[in-house]
Amino acid sequence: MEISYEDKKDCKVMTGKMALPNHYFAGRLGSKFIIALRDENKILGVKCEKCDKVFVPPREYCERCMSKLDECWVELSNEGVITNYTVVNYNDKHLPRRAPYILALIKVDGADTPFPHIVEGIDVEDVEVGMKVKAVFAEETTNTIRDLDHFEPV
Amino acid sequence: MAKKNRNVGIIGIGQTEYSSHKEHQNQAEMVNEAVRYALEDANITLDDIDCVVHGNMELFEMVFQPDMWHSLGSGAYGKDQFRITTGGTTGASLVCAADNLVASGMYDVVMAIGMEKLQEGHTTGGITNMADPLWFRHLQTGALTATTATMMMEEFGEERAKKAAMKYRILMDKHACLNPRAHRRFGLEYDQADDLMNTSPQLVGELRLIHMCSQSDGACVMILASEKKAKKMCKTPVWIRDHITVHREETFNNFGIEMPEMTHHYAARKLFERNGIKDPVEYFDVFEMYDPSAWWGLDWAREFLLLKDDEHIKLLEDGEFDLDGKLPINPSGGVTASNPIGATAMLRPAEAAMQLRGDAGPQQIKKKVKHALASGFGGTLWSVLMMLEKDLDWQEVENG
Amino acid sequence: MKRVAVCAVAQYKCDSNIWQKRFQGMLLDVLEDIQKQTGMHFSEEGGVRSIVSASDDVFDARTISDNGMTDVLGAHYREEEKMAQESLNALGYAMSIILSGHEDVVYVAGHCKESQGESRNVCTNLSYDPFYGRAMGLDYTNVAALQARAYMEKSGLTEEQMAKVVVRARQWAEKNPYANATEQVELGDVMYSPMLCDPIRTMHAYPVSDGAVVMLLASEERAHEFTDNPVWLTGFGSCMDSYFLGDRDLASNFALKNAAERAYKMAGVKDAKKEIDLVEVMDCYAYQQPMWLEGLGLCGDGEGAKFIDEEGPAKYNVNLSGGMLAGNPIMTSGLYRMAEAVLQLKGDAGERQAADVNRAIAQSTTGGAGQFHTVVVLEK
Amino acid sequence: MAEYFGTAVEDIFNTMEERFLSEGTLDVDVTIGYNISGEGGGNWKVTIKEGTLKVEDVDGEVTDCTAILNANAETFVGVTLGKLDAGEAFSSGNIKVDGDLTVLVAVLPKAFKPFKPVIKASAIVESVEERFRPEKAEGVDIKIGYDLSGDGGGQWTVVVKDQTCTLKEVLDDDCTVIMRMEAQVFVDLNQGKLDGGTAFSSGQVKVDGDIGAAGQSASLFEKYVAEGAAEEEGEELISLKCVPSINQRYATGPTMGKWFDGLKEKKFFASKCPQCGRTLVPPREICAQCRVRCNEFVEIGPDATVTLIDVVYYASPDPLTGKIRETPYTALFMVLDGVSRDESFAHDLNPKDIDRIKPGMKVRPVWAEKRTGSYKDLLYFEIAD
Repeated sequence: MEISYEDKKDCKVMTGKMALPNHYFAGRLGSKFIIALRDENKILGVKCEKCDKVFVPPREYCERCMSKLDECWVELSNEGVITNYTVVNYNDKHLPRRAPYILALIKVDGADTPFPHIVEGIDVEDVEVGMKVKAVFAEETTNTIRDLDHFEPV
Repeated sequence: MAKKNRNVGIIGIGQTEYSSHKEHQNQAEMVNEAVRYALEDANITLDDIDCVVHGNMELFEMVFQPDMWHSLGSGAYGKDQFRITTGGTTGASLVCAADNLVASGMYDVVMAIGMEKLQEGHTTGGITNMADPLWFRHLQTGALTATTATMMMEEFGEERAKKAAMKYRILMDKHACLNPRAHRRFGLEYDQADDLMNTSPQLVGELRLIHMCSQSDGACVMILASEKKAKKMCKTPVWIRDHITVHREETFNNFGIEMPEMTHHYAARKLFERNGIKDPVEYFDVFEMYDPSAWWGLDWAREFLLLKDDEHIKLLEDGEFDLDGKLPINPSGGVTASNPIGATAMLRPAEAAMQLRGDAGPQQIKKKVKHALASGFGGTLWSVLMMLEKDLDWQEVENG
Repeated sequence: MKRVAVCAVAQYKCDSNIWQKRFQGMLLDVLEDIQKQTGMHFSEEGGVRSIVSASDDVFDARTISDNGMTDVLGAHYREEEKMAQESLNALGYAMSIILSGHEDVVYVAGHCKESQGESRNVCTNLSYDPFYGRAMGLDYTNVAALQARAYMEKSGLTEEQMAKVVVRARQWAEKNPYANATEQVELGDVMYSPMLCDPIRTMHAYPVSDGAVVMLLASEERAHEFTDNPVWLTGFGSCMDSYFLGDRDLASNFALKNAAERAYKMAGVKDAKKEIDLVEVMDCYAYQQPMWLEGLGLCGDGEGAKFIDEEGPAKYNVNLSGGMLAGNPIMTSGLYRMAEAVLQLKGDAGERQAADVNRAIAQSTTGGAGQFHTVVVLEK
Repeated sequence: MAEYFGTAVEDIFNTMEERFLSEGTLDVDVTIGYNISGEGGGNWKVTIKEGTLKVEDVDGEVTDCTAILNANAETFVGVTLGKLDAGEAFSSGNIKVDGDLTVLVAVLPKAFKPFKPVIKASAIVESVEERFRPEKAEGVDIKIGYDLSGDGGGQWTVVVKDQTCTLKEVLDDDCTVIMRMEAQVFVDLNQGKLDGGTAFSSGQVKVDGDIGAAGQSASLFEKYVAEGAAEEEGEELISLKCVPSINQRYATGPTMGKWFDGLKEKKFFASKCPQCGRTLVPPREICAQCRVRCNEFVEIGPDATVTLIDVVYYASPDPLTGKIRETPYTALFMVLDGVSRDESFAHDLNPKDIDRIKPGMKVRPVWAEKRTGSYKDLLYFEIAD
């Protein structure tokens, strides 16, 4: 920690940080989803028969009806449509790209729920809701949803 | 306080197994497991729940507002929700909160969820982070300190104190070995005491690894309902009679020459006074205590039970804290066995309630259990103390 | 149901960089203010024995953030619980402590210093799961932008209408001694301010803020000991929506509608449009003001944009404090909303005082794009 | 005992009971004979009946069974482990079956979990040189002793020096650290079946010497993977390691600001409660007990009397840096000269005094050469003699 003095009597600001190690687990279900992205370039969802909905990312239980979904896998298309988007114009260390980039909600064919992902391959000005996109998979794995690197226009 | 707007009963309890690792589940899935068990236990569905109270420590898993993500498993979708955290006491605070929320009449059925997945963070680092960053954070090592061990050795002699702490530890392990959900079950025998006293690795001074609580993953869920609903929904509701929460100042500046009254003692004194309990060892049939280490567990038994001098050590030596003793302590195996921190203080009333219901499993106390005491510990020696009853038959005390 | 009294409120003046104060110091100032106003004390007989604090471990960079507050809160040998959520929820919990008969007098204290951490977006990114959300860089800003687009699509909300919301917020903020952003702006300043996260512009977003609020609550029987002008807390409700953005209809106001409905039911409000006189909403971004007003039932579904042009915010005395757009810390916004509503009902709002205010509501939200909402009803 | 592919014939029969899947055989009633020839061979009779299992080691050739399998030991082990092709073994006549062949095909897969080779402690220790990671051993100079008792045990010394690793089949006297345990405990630890902390705290593992070195040694070697084990594990569970770090601007406020100004001048300032008169150190805005603001400062110390001593052996991360602390270090609780009552103050002890320090001793502060007004200005306390 170092000190920066400012002009109020006796008051100072100590610059420092808060850092602690973490080790997160995707769980059995999340692992299957990520491994499918990584090794087979496939997007998997789970279907709740009771709610008649295909969810992605997958979840073990339906939060609304508590049906068990972990064996109700559905293979989804690698193509889909942009249902919503924003152009991120600020930079920060948690962001996966330098600004400006497109963060969109993408509903892949076969799914009922869109999920957030990056769209590349077009000018940020040209993105539109309804645009058809396809998945481009990452060459190097991060063991997260970023094993699907981004979507680009079909 | 004793003067409640309406009575509140515990109608459902759900717990995951506690273990050092749950790689197969993410946080929300782990929460969901305990939620499902609790709903099953209460024989109700999510539709019956009005409100969810969630708690764990953000910086253990380093998740900001984790209830948002955990809502995938917590059943909070579409419901009222609160999130309360108070360090180690979190689990107990959640039960107190659920009790208040039901007693107030604002909600009829409230589900309290305590969870921690300590494997996903660094427990001691996370606890160290409670200290003031300007001073003491550089020095503190989580909850590890041998000050109590040192003071007990001074008071009772090194040998008796060390033996007593180890006897307490082995007793806890014996209880844990009965509890199918407990995390650490070593199968320790009393004849190992001398060996363990000298060979278990030292963490801090005479606080050895064997004395210290575990770091566990797990979730605990309790469902509380108003008297009317509890009686309708549940055959054996357990009643929350009263609870008290006592915090103390931030710094550990009490390791001088004279010790001030401990929060545990203060909490017990106030709670028993306003409920007319003269002799807690006589009155209670089980005490589930938040005992972060064998040293603290034994020392705190004296504080919570308002005992004097070496009465607590004698009770231990005489086997009175055993399952068939006068006041069994921690049939669950306690915190040295299982410690998912945000849930740990809820495991106490959860086990106590199961003991009162008589369905605690292999660790069930054989004699009749009618009155139970449960404690939580957190922060800089904060204390929560709770009284649970099998029957709704206690007498209100004047000026309660 | 019995009534709970709000006896007094005290606020710290918000600023984007209160570097000279620790959060303990900010809180101590407002606590002394409330003690002066009410004569509140901590003796075991008749004093405060129960405290509900509201703060967040990530923003405070401190495990058990309330532990750092115990001394200034007066919590030594007292009961204290921390609402680790947006601060308005602390009100709901404090209300239950009193209604349950557990305690008669409770005070609620909230603090947050957004300026302490390097970036609030880094903090809110941590609210997402590591594999799907965090990895995508989701934070409360870019997720709100997705909701903004969905809501603009649904209601037809325009750039000009959003600018109007911001201009009006600054006008009221100037009259509020506790507000942060008081610089006056014109429509053009807002409409041509740089794009932050399309469609959210920099001036649509609330400024980084530090602050602290304290309020004293008491049972109906004991309120008179602290004030002869109490305000009554008569309704509380909250609701959780889905976590995954794709599971939600981002423009639907699902959580807020439920929270409002529950709060109204508890308070016996049958027709919010007719019975509410004053509203404080937590509008972190300009689009949220019309959207939340819609969720509170003050205009029809999808009519929030039109409501701005019809001077709805003026009619319902919306955010006379300047609102969140004038700058409050994210975890403490609800208490600032509540504080303004209380001052207005008490008739103590100074230059901002609205006429004939009998029933007010305060609203707050937590989670990305309003995943969770809380609503409180207050009466004179 | 003869081993093939690291496994003895006996191992396969001895593990049948634990591999038995009772629920798969509820409608089964068979007896299978095994005549295994060659070194390490023998004769066994396995009876599976309505969910129960009986394995008998018999003298002489087995006869009179539903099916009898005849093979030499190497073929039998190889096929069981999947190292040799079963079809080929049958067709080449290396395995012969008398009686009902379908019993073997239909019953065995549902009656038993697949056999996994028994891992021996010696195999783990002996692979240590292959598993060594020189890049992690820069500047490391340690000798790790293993004293493994019981079946498959032995004594070894692993010497790590100059980024090389050598294994000796003796236990040296001058080991940095010696770990003593049952051979099976060692295997379980290496297989991840037993949690290290659990094994230490329950006394299953005893450590002589430098515990820190024992912890450090883990990072010097790749994890032991039994031959063929990786494929058999099957399930991959995804995880993500990270160190979230957020830069902070911690305000001191005027009270702690005053404290740090004092440190720069080698002085301790306490705030004094106007009501109870106690001195608070480090100073605080308010006396928590009296709930009044403390605006007065008094100078106290700099010497102190020790009240309690915590020697910390457990290494944990410092959240202010994210780095693991060096141990042991000593936290002293002490009463500074001139405090009003007995409010203790805590700080580090000079490591050189760790063996001598006792409660009641006088200590004095040791200051940093260059003081900037932070906790680093005060290095530690040391015994004042």
